[in-house]
Amino acid sequence: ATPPTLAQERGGVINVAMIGELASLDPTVATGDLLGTVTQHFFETLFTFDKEWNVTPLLAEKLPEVSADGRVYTITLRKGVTFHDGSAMTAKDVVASLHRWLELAARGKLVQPNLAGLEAVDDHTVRLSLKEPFAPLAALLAFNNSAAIILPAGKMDNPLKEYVGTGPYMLKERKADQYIQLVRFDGYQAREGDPNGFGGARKQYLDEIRFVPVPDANTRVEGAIAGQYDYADLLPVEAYDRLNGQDKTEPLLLKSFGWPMFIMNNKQGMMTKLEMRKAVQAALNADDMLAAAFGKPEFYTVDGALYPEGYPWRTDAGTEAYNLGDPEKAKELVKAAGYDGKQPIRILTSRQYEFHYKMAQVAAEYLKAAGLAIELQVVDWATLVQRRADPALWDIFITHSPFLPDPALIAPLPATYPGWWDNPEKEKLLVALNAELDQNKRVALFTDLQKLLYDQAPLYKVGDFSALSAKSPKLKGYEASPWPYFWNAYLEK
Amino acid sequence: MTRYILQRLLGMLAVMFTVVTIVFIIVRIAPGDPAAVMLGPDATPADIAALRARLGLDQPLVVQYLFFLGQLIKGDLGQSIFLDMPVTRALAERAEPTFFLTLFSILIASAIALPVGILSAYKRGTLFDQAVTTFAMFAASIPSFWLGLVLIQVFAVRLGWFPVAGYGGPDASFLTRLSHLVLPAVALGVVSSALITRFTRASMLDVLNDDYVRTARSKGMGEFRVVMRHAFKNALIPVLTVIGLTAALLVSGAVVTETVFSLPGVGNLVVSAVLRRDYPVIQGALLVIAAIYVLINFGIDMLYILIDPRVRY
Amino acid sequence: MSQSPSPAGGDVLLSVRNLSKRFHTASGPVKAVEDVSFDVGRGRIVGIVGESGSGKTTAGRCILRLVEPSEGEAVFDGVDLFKLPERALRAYRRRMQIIFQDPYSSLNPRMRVGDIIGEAIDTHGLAKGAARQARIADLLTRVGLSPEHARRYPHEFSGGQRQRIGIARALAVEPELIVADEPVSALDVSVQAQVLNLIQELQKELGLTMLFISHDLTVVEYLCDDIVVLYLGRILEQGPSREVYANPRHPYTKALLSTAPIPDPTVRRERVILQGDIPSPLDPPSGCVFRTRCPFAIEACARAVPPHESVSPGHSVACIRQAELATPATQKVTA
Amino acid sequence: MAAVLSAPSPLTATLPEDVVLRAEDLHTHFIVGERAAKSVDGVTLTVRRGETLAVVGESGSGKSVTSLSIMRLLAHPGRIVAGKILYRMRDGTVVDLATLPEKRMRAIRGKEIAMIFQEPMTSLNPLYTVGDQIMEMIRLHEPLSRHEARRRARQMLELVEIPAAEKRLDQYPHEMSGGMRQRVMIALALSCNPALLIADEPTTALDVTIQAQILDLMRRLQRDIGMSILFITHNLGVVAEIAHEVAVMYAGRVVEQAPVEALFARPRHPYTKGLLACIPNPERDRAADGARLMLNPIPGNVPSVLNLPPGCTYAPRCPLVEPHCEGEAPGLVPAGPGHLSRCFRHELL
Amino acid sequence: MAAVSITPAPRLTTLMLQRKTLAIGLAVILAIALFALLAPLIAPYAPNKLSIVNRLKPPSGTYFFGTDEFGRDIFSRTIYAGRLSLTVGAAATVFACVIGITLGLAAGFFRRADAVIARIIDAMMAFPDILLAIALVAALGPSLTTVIVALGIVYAPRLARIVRASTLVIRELPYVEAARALGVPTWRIMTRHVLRNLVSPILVQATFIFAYAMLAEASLSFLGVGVSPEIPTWGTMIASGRQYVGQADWMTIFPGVAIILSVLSLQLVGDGLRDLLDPRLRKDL
Ligand SMILES: Nc1ncnc2c1ncn2[C@@H]1O[C@H](COP(=O)(O)OP(=O)(O)OP(=O)(O)O)[C@@H](O)[C@H]1O
Ligand SMILES: Nc1ncnc2c1ncn2[C@@H]1O[C@H](COP(=O)(O)OP(=O)(O)OP(=O)(O)O)[C@@H](O)[C@H]1O
Ligand SMILES: [Mg+2]
Ligand SMILES: [Mg+2]
Repeated sequence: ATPPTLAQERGGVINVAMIGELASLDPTVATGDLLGTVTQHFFETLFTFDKEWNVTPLLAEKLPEVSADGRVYTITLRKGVTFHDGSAMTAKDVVASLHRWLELAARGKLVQPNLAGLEAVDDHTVRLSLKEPFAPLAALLAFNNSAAIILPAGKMDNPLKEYVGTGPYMLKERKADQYIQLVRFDGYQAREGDPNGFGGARKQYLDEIRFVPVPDANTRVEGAIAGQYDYADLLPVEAYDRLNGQDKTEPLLLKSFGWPMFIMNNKQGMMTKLEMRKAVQAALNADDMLAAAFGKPEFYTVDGALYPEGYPWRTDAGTEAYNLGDPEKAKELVKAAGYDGKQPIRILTSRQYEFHYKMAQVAAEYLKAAGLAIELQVVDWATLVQRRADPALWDIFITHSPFLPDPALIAPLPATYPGWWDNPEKEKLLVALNAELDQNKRVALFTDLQKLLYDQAPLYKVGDFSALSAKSPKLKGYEASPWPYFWNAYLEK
Repeated sequence: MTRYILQRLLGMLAVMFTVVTIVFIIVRIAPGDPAAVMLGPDATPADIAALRARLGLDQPLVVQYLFFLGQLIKGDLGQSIFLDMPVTRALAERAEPTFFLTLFSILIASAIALPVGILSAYKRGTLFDQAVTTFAMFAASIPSFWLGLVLIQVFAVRLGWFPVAGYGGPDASFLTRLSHLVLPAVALGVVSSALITRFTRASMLDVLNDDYVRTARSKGMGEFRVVMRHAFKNALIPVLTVIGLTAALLVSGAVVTETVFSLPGVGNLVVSAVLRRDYPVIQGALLVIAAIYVLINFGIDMLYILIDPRVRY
Repeated sequence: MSQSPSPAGGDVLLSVRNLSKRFHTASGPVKAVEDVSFDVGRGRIVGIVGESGSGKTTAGRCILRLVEPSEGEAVFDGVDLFKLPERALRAYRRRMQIIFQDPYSSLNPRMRVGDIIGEAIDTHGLAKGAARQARIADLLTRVGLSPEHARRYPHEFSGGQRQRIGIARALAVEPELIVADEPVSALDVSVQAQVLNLIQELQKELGLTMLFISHDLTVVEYLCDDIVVLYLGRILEQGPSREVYANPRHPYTKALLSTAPIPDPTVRRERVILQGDIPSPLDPPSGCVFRTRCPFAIEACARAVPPHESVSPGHSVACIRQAELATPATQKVTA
Repeated sequence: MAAVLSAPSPLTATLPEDVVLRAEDLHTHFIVGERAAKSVDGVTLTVRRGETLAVVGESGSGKSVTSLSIMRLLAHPGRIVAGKILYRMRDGTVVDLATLPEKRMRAIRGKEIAMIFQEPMTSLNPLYTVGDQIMEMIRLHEPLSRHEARRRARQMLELVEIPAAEKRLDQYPHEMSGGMRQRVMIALALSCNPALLIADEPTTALDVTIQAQILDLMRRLQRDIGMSILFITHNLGVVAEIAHEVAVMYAGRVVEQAPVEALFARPRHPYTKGLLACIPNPERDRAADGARLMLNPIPGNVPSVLNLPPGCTYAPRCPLVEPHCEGEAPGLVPAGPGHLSRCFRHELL
Repeated sequence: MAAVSITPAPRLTTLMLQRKTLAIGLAVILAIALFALLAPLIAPYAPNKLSIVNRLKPPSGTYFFGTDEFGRDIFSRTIYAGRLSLTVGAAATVFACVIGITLGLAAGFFRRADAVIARIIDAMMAFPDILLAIALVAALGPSLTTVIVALGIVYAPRLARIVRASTLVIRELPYVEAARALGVPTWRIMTRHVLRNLVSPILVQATFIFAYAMLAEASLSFLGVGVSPEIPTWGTMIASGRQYVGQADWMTIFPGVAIILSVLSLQLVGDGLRDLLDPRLRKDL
């Protein structure tokens, strides 16, 4: 659905209001949607996702050829891809980059133990072999944070000193707390054909893209209304009515964008007790939390399943434990856990995502009603990410995730993720899920996993929510996405 | 005069030294190991031990203090934890908006406060005077962040006269950047004009009762000249002090205002640093801002030389 | 070395010897009082006169140890006050008191008159309860106020009345010596006379000894038995007041007496109008401190501080030319 | 309320040729809230050409307010509420200063009537050189260039016997002593050659020896220049030295005006008499054996201007008081050649 | 010179009521304090009572000031927030007074202490108030108590400076000298003669510090570096209402007005007291 060529204008600069500042610009080492959103413009991966969330090639010529036993991946690279420093991308760069990813990236580390070999077959072919089959590998390689980005072999220090990627835009200047300035990379070789989600052709209409950190959600709204930002990310849904009918901006609703969750500390503290986790599960009222966080019902769905309707992974297994809002039952469980009613349960949350904070506040009231002493720790997102790594510092933290194409990508499932859900039964299911290549069997495995999740309550899924953003009516060619990207977008004069 | 300058200079250095000491103490009263706090929870014990050694935290307090002084003299304020750059650079990069914001606020505040204060003192007891006094007190009661919110709503969102937030992009011209400062400067300026107005009024009242003002009148001089030439110039001396003080206080207002207007200035940096537990940045900002305050005061002391012959002597 | 004469009468209550006081200020040491020696006979009123800044107040405060003297001694009833430790001094505080010039700032505005006087009584544990009240009432009556005034605050009184309260406070501890620092200078003439009368009555009645500081020569002449003339911290002339007034020997004393305005248009005096201003005590002239304004100064005056020479019993002068200049200053001419 | 301004000619007729200034029944009040401080409550006084009128009175008797009323420089709540201040300008016309428009008043201040104040330390602006301050005055009233004004300023400093006048012009007030500043004030006041100089306690803050210098200077200047002086003081000694005529004030009123010798020889008001008796006088106050005699103070205190007694304000303290003194206020009546007294019983004195 | 007199206690109350602004200021701040004190009786709802269905309701008969995003009653919260805001302000002021008076008196009386204290006062004043408070809170760890302590420390030097300056003046006054001449012990001179005469300037200054401390607390809370955001103070209320500006303005307007009213009335009181008690400025009236 490419708009008529005539209307596509080359040139222009857009300001994108993002929700905060980034601690680092290395999407391999760190995770986070914000990081992925920004860096995907200048760092690219071998694969990416299309509109239907299927893995599709990006720097790779085509999808990998997988051996019948599912253990050997042969990846053919595109020819003529150059880095921002002018050098050509070769298999050598890819191998080095993938090694870096396997060592440093949280998602890479999932694969690392399973790795049997990684080598360049020729200048444009890379072969990766596994000890055991691993179904989600291609999806992992397609991800934009904790991402397997391809860097020039000589320029991959940790931390990164230079930001040399292959993307359609390149980093020109970064002023902390002020802006990240990207300019068009003229040596970019787009894929043939039409754009398709993150895949397909990436067109470079805009001269410049500026990501401006605007941590205050309200300022993002006001800035959008005033026309200062061409795109404003993740706005409070309450602003929808205000954005409607403005001449300098328009609301952009992304239905079933993702799901907020309360992650419990399974490693240290009170929440390691199953009864406590079950108590939280029993106490929370998802309706209220969602209503408080997202306002009108059209912005959220009260749903306990890990995938919304329409996804092949959808199942209701275990969800009878969801959205109970039953303080009495919770109290009993709390009592059973031997909790003294005094030891503070620390809920770590951030205001950068205002809905996290609001859900935290509602949850706090429900949990108090269940007899827990709640201590809300409100920090900025960067701090939260830092702190959650230390099991001594928190009991519950709040985060959210988009609906990911493969359950293997769901961040909190592996035991390495802060929360440390480390359960032999789960590990077994997860390994099986990853190793299984048959889709039907995988769905069955996932159903068991979801049921186990509700039994063990390592985390609490709050529901599904829609995301609100705003964009200038002049900004065309933009496709709504959980990680907004601005290649293919252009400004109407 | 040299004596005066020397005296002030020594005084300034003494205060500076105490400021440094206080900052040193503030950082030490933070509970827990400063190195651990500085490095954040991700740090390994080895990292922490290394930093402790680098900062000399394993040394006795006196040695630590001397080390801290030594680093300062070298102009080293440490390394930001979050921003991955030296604190000095982080501060320098953010100096411009804060500097101009402060400057404009002071100009706005003075432009309002001086004439109004003078007139209100001159017409003391009248309705005008009462109105001014009440208004000044009212203005001083408005939280600057609240006023900022109101100004954004009215002038940026509804009327669209000024940008809502930020400090312009990479190629923003100086003028564009300044246009970002108008609303915050007004928000700060109005609030601080209250203080200056009241002070100008009080100072003028003092001076207007002085004998030499009566002498000037007894010469047959017109009122305007009496007030401007004989009263205002004399009243200016304490007023200048307050303007200087306000300039420094504005930095504190800037902390709030910059946050409201998302201005990438020192104030914003401090708030983010607190939220990110970036202690070296907090420490550095405290030091630099206090130093600026001390310098401004010193500058005003030096200005006195121009205005007041008594100190020249 | 200055040789100070004893006052006529012999019984010396206070003997000040070589008192010096230097204040250390930002612009250098101020020589407020330099090498001052004089005696105060029991029951006598000694006047200290001098222009502003001559060190009158400082001398008085030093004697009472309200500022620490730099040098010298003050022998009070046989004991050198300057050598007493703070503790021992407290016993002597009872025996010496001070009255101030400013009737407004010398009374604590937040205290009732009764408490102001009562504090003096309490500090030395002189009376309690009813006896204390009676004593306050008595003191108030004695200074010409009424006992009901004890309940009032200082601001409810006029300047003269306040001065009376100050006097009552000083008298409350039954002192032997009172240093009165310009007690009437701030008062209107009509009230000044009332207070002067009161001081005299009390002095007679209680046998008080007084150091009366003033710059009003007429008042000093009227009230004082002896007079000490200070200039830039030094004594230039001292002696029994009738003697000094009748026969001033120092050019400064002469000038002072000749220029003091007399409320009688028929008196025409030969005036000695001094040129210039008093030099700064930061940097006083060498030798005789008065020489820069003295019409009779010669070179020798700059060389050494002139010694005190006795010119008649109890009357001494610090001027090397006093003998050649001896002429009476005041001549009455009827217009 | 203020008197209606009459045409100049009838005013001229009311003022004898030798009189420069005549205040007639002047009332100046300070109105604070509902209360009026009657600081000047019927002052009548006369300054003759080329003479010095000393106004003497105790603190608060209204001397300064009288002089400020004449200059129309009253501080905020102060207002002339009644009375006339007739002034003969150098060109012979007589004006009523009480009602003169401010603009014309400005031309009179400094040029016709100049004033010096009690506090030499604070009466000069510390931020300008004395030369600037004198030149400012000169150029305000005369069309002189800076250079000419400076020359005149120097001459004025020389006139008041300031040594090294040229250098002093460029000095600031704080670099001078009190006596020197008072000389500068006099130079400033005389720099436009005023016909009348009002001096409000110009020597009170000074030491006796300096006071003598200044009095001497003023006396000589008056003789040489021939201006009239209204000299305010509370010191009867100073009055005796400088005045031709004396007006005695008490509680906002002039109670007696007379030539100086007459007043001291035979005061015709009990207050004046009381004042003179208060001042220690060695001859009078010593018994034959040298023992001190008591002084004769005036009993009681000066009444508050907020609450003046009805009738004669001196009645509560007066030894001659009669019942009717407390009911009716006496007028200022002749009591001898050139002698006026505000007492019903002045003949008894 | 004649205006040295200081009004004694008995007439003070009458005089205070005579001054319109002072009386108004006093009435308003007392009313606010009363509301805060009686919050449980007055507030129609519990301050933290969620009622998601009633979220973001505009002011009405049921919700006088409307509701917030959790359906909590802004009116009740404003009243309860007043408790905390006033407590923080008052406690910080008391704390500042205790430190400030002690330091100021010590500096004014003991030369040797003065050298150090005066220096510290100057240096402390070099830090902008909010910035210093932020740093202190950051160092001590954010909590209600630390905010109070931090603000107390921030404002203590202002008071100390005034107390020190006045002490230096008063200790040279003749009536203190008279007490010394009588042999009155130093500590009694400090309390009876000096401190007692400092009551008015301290009272005036304390009133202003109270006002500033409340503003500062609001700023800290607004920035999210002070009182924890779920504790309702006026500052935290504005902070959370901020994103509803233009949509649910009542969330920011009412707490904002509450701050302005309290600070204004405190300033009116301070100003009025100064007029009343400070003889030097009194002559202007
Ligand atoms: N505390 C002080 N510090 C510095 N200098 C002082 C101090 N007290 C007095 N002096 C100086 O000492 C000198 C003598 O002062 P003192 O007050 O004794 O004079 P005085 O004769 O009482 O004058 P006055 O008539 O004005 O009361 C003056 O030059 C004065 O400036
Ligand atoms: N600005 C004013 N407001 C109110 N009352 C005033 C004002 N100025 C003067 N007064 C009152 O007017 C009365 C006369 O004051 P004035 O200054 O004329 O006295 P004075 O005779 O000059 O006394 P002094 O010898 O003390 O200078 C005093 O009682 C004084 O309180
Ligand atoms: Mg003295
Ligand atoms: Mg006067």
